[in-house]
Amino acid sequence: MTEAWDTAKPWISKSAGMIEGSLHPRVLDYTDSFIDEVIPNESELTAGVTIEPGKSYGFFTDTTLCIGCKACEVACKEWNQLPAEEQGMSGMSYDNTRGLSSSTWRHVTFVEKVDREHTDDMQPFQSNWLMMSDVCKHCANAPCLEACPTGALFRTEFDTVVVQQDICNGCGYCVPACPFGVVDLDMSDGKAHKCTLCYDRLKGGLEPACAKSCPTDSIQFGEWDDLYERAQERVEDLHERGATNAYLYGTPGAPGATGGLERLQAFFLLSDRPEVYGLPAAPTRPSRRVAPALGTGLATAASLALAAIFLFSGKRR
Amino acid sequence: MTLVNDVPFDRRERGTRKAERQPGGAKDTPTYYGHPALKAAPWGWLVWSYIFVAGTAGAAQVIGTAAQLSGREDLKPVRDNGRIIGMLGALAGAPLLIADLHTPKRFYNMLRIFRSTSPMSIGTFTLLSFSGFTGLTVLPQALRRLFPFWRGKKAVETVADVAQFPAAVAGLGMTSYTAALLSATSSPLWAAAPKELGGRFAASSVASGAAALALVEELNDRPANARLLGKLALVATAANLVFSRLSRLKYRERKVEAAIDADPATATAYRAATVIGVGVPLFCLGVSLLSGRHSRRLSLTASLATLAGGLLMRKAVMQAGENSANNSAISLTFAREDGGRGELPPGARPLIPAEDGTRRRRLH
Amino acid sequence: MTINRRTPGKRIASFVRDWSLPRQLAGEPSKSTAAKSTTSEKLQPRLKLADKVGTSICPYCAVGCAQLIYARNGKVIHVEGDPRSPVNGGRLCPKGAATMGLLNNPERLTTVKYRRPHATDWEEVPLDWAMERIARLTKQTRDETFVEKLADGTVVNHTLGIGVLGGATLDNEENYLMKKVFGGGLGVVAIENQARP
Amino acid sequence: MSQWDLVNSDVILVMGSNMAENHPIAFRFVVEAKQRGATIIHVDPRFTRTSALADIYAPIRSGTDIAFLGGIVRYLLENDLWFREYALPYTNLSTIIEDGFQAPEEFDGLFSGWDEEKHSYKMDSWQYEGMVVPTANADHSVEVSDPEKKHEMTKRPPRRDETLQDPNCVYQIMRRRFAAYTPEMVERVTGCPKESFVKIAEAMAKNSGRERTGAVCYALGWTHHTTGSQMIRAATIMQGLLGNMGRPGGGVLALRGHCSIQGSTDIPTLYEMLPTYLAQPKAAKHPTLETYLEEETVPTGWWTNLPKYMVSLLKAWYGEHATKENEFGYQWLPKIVGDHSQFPMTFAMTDGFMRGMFVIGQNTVVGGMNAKLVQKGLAGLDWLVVRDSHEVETATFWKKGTLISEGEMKPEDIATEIFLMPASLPGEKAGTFTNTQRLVQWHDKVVDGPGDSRSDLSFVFHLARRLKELYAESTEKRDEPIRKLTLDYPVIGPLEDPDSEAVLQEINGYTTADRKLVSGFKALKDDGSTACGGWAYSGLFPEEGKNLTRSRKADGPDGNGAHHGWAFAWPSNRRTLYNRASADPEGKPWSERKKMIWWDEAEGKWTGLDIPDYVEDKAPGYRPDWSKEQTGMDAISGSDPFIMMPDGRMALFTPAGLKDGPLPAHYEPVETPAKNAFYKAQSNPAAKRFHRKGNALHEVADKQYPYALTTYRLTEHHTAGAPTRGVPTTAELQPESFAEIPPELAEKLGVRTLDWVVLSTKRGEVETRAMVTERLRPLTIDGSTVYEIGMPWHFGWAGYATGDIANILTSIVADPNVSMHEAKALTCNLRKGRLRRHHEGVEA
Repeated sequence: MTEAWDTAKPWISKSAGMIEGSLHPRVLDYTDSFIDEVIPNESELTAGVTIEPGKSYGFFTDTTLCIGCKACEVACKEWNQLPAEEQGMSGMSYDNTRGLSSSTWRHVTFVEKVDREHTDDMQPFQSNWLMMSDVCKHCANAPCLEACPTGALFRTEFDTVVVQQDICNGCGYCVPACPFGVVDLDMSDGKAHKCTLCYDRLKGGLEPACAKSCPTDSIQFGEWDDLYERAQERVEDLHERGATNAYLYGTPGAPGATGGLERLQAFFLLSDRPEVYGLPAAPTRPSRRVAPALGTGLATAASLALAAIFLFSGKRR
Repeated sequence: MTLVNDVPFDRRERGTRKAERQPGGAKDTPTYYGHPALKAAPWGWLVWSYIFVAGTAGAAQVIGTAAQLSGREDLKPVRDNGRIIGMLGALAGAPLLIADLHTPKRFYNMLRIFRSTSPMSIGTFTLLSFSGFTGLTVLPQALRRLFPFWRGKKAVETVADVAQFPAAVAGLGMTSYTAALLSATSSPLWAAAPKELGGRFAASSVASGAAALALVEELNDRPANARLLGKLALVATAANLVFSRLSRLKYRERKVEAAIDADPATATAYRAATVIGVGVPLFCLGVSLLSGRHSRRLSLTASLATLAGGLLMRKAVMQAGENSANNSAISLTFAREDGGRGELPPGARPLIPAEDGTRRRRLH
Repeated sequence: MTINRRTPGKRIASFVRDWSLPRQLAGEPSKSTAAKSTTSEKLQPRLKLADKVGTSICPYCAVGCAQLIYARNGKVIHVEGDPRSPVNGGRLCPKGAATMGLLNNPERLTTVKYRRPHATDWEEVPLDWAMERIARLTKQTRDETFVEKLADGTVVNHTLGIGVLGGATLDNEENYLMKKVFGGGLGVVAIENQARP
Repeated sequence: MSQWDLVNSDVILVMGSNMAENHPIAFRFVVEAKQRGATIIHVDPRFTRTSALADIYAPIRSGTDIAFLGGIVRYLLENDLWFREYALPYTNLSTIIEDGFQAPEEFDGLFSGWDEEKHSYKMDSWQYEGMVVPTANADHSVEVSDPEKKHEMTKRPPRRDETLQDPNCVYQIMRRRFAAYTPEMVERVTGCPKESFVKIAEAMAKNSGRERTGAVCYALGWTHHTTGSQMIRAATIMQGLLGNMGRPGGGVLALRGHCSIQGSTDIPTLYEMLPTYLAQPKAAKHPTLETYLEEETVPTGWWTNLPKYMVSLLKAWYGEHATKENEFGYQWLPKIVGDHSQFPMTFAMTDGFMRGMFVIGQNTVVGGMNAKLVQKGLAGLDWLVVRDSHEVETATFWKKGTLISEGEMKPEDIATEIFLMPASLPGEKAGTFTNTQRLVQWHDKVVDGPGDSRSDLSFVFHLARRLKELYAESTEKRDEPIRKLTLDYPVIGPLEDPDSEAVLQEINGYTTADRKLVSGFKALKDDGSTACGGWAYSGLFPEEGKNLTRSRKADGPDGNGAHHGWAFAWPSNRRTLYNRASADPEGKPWSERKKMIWWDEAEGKWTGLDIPDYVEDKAPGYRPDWSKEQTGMDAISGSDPFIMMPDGRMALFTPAGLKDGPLPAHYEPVETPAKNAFYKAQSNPAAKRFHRKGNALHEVADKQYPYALTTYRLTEHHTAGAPTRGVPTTAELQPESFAEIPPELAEKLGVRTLDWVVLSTKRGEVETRAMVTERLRPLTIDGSTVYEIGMPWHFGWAGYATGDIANILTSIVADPNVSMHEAKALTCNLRKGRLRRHHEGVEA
């Protein structure tokens, strides 16, 4: 029995029986087929988490559990009613949605690295065909938020980063600011869009749609500290089992949380170089480059201004 | 876009082309089938022309202030023209920016908040104050033209002269905040050399400002002033050259040069900007300086070349920046632990020698 | 949730209401609360609008995931996994997660389409007319092809002229009635479904 | 076994299935088992998303699963790794078989009793010594010269040799049968490296015994073969030897494809069965009810109750018109005269016998074998009624079909009168589905369907009502069935939807006198006093208003984990079948870790974590008193868990019930790139072949069609794909049809990913995109290289994600037992380029 797994479902008790109850005790409060309204705090049943404003929430995406089924992509689009794009087959293994965009807020990457001679002693969990569900990182020092001149991008009471559709005027500055190429401008409605970590669902006590739908709980939602602790235990457990290449991406001090970003609210457990998944290994926080650029610029302009004053100070010819 | 289950369904042509890894970056950095790892800024000609106009207007106002400080009567027209060019720049700037918004109806939201981390937020308030104070400085000329018989001239004059200084300070900002705006993004080429980009935009702006004023002076047959402004333009252009060379070195070090060289259009624009914007003026001003004689033709060509080069440089830098974002080989190398310089810090995950993730590998 | 405010008056009012500068000056952080708009404040998931929530089973594979269907004024507004089911515990695969897209798909058939023999296109016909026509065709074909006894006298009471395909995605009640009506009632033997494609 | 019971498995063999892709939510239990230390094995021709999560992946050539599983059985027997304490008492390992029995290894690939012209086996030499073992299987009768000897089983137990020395005992027969299946031979035939095979056999053996159990998950990868039934048999033999049946975390889980395909097999819209596994009367064998009951009833084991179930069914269908005098209306049931499965139906259509057809909730043009022939058949019909939620290919074959696009036919030539009727989906109609673990789950009606769409229950009900009106005045004897049929279901609401709960109550059964619902099939009688539409489902509606299929009371953390409160699993809400085997012969659990049910001495009854699948109060020590005749359950001893079998034991060697042999034997697929390495017989001699125009088969190792082809499904689309190809969010995930090609073959043909390629067989040609992938590897078979190509079969011309229909390539050939086709293993040719038909210029 691995520790890492229990904390994922804290209510698991060691009952007798074939499967230690994978269901929350509150399931016994709703036994009618027609229920009268949304189950209050449904997130307790689906993720073992009670959502309260003021706490810091995020995703832990354990790619070693990912079976590349894309339920997260579909659940996100169905909840947020995002359009599908008819782009035809991509030739990028089973990934035909190609990347995050204004209408694709969850995207599963597929990388085939099949080691034909060693498929009968593969390392535990995912191997040979790397699948990862990519999403907005909801960075602690979010570059998109820092760049946004209208305040449309803001940090919510759940410590997540959201584009407020009633404020955004489509200036597009967040798009180049994002070090992960996540946020995108939708040319048809003129606004920036990205994953909101289901801000409206969190307000209703509901677990984000992708985390709830994920069949193997590769996407886990919860309070950041719990997720981080669970993730560290998971990495140790994987190393013990022989998956020595497993590491965290986006936690303090790890790849992905470098250059002043501090930490990513949505962090990952990867088993290969970040670039293989299309992720930067050491992204930086763009707002650190404001001072050097502006400073040098002003200094140059000022010194040239002095030169002008000097040139103009001579007597009239 | 057709609507399917009242969800817009983007029927883009079903182009099934295979993503290819683009040239550039470090050979041993894998990419995800060559698919872009960043998103390029959705900006076009409206933005790079705004950057040029803002820079020139800001510089013109600064040079005008320098002229006012010198107290020389012969430089009064330089001050007045500086103010006019500044005003024209300010008047052109706002519409250019608003037109670039994708939801222009909400342009006023730019004034909703101030964020010190956002050069665009800083820029908005810089442009606002610059336009305001420049407006005050041109007030006397405007009143003189509109109400010739108006008597209270003296008071307005002093207001204009007082407003001159904050206008100049804002003018300094106008020359450089746009560089900060580009550097404070993740597009590798813009982020590779923030200081150099700042210096380059500032120098180029002052050169353009001086060139514009010199042009006006030359056309109004005041060669002396034109010559003096030419000297200033020369100094500024020299600074521009220095900063361009420095940024080129930084681009090579961070392996982002392919963003310029790989795409023929960008490469030619970039080279042309240097030749026209820096080469021609240096030559013309240099010759006229050494020969001691002032040649009207040389001065005009220098001014026009500086202006054209300045505009072209902004276009080339913007385009190169977007290329660097769309090229995952560049962007993922740039964002490596070693910044693409080639030495990984100890303990960093080993780079797996593989093209785009299709080759077999045995993880140790 | 795009808000379109047409009148300038409304625009100014909401701008002033959500203006962050004064809140910034009053000390609120510009990254979070100062930037928050009233719309964001009042945001709620659309499931709260549901006036009817029923339990259903995913129409796709045989794992049998339970789904909660939220409806409002007789229209499905969302379909999600049912957290109470021991099979899926609120989870759904990509097909199941797209059940709302399936139910609300404008490509859904809504009228009976009829193709005359040798025609090159569909016609739309009323349901009642179609049902009557199908009943008569069934009776006619049955009467013409019904066999009570084989040549050697063995009683068969069946017809080989009608075939029925279908039902691995149909309810047990539907399959039961089809076997009972077509088999037990009309004597059809060629009744098959995808259990044996 | 329940899907969630997989969590208790110590090893899970996923074979003949791509579980992570086609049953993702069930796969979560496999992943959870892995968290707890289980070994996950995946054996498949392709490295798929299931293999990515497995511990051991082994490639095999499609169609050679029996060679692989036979190899494991031999490995267990030769190295004595099987669970003796379990297999000896609970299986027929020690039973003595008739002396004249011969197996393929001695008989050129045939079992004894082969009759060439009749193309079938006489089964006399397969029986237990001195008696005939009747079969409980609906569509099978024992082809023996003296069927009466089945009553021998009520006189004495079969002769057994517990020491397993007797050459005619099942143990020795099996050792001889699988002697040739050495690891080297497995590698030669399947292409799977010897070391991988041994590693898998070791993993299965290691996780067996008192303390550990293993499960097998399979799907169409095993059923879609001409030797499909025998593949599954081979797996059950392995599980029997390992002692996994009926235990927590053990057993064989069939992963079925459609939401209620288990339901449509139990309450079958199938030709050879009446609801819940009663045989459809046969013209030749069952002229009267009396002969039917005599022929079909098995003297020993649970099936002795068959008469109660048959009479109750007739009472349910014909109500008061079914009386003792008219054999309860037995003659109104149509009798079958042979194989009326879908393939003969396709031929009946092309030959013009079939005049009208209903296609309800099935897209046979994409899903049916030999799609071009199916379309030709549909074109030959007088009238066709298609009911679906979308405009599926089956409804538009005449406008956009293959025959039209290939120019063979024009819409004007097709005379079929076609009705395309909108059908409601779950959420728009109330009713039950039966899922892959026999769980009958209710789904509510929340909204009305759009426009004129109705449920299929409403369609059939209203059609029946109209037909009753049309036949009301008829006095013909032939019209009595439709007039006498009971159809008294109340209707609800303006749309007059028939009340599906009323239909469910009829399935549950009631006493005819006062129409009171019965509590279970134990209450059914054969004197006409009870009526029951489906005996195995009885008990799901025990009282008025108590619809157990609608109960949503799962177990919380402190429950016993079987979730008896969630819906109803037939029979009698039991979650694991034959769970008597989870206790040792004395009735004690095999171990604390693997306990499920046990004998409670004090209470004098079986108890435990699941509802016991046994006679409640029959003590483990009970032994039949063979001094007198023992029928039904009396003949089953206290330590015989398999109560549905005549001798109460698991049939490793099955004397009847299968038409192609009592033990599995490896036969090549009908279309194979390789010769049969074991014996002269190439493919399954008893397989059904249909030599018809348009259904030509390839030669063995046909040079023109050198590549092995397998068809399969993807996560993102569902079977014939119409619904998921029409929904944008799933269509964009897999937008075009493709064929997966190993890089070595692609290099030879100069094909790169995304190029257009054409696959061809004697039935037809399809063009599709190439996906060159290392997940497929060339296999060395018998020294020569065989390339395996894969193609998903979801695609058609409707919806957003379109492509050619893969089933244009497949042939109509069928497994002898259940007429299942062979879409998983055939041969084809592959070339670069496109087909001329759709496109003016042909792209190189």
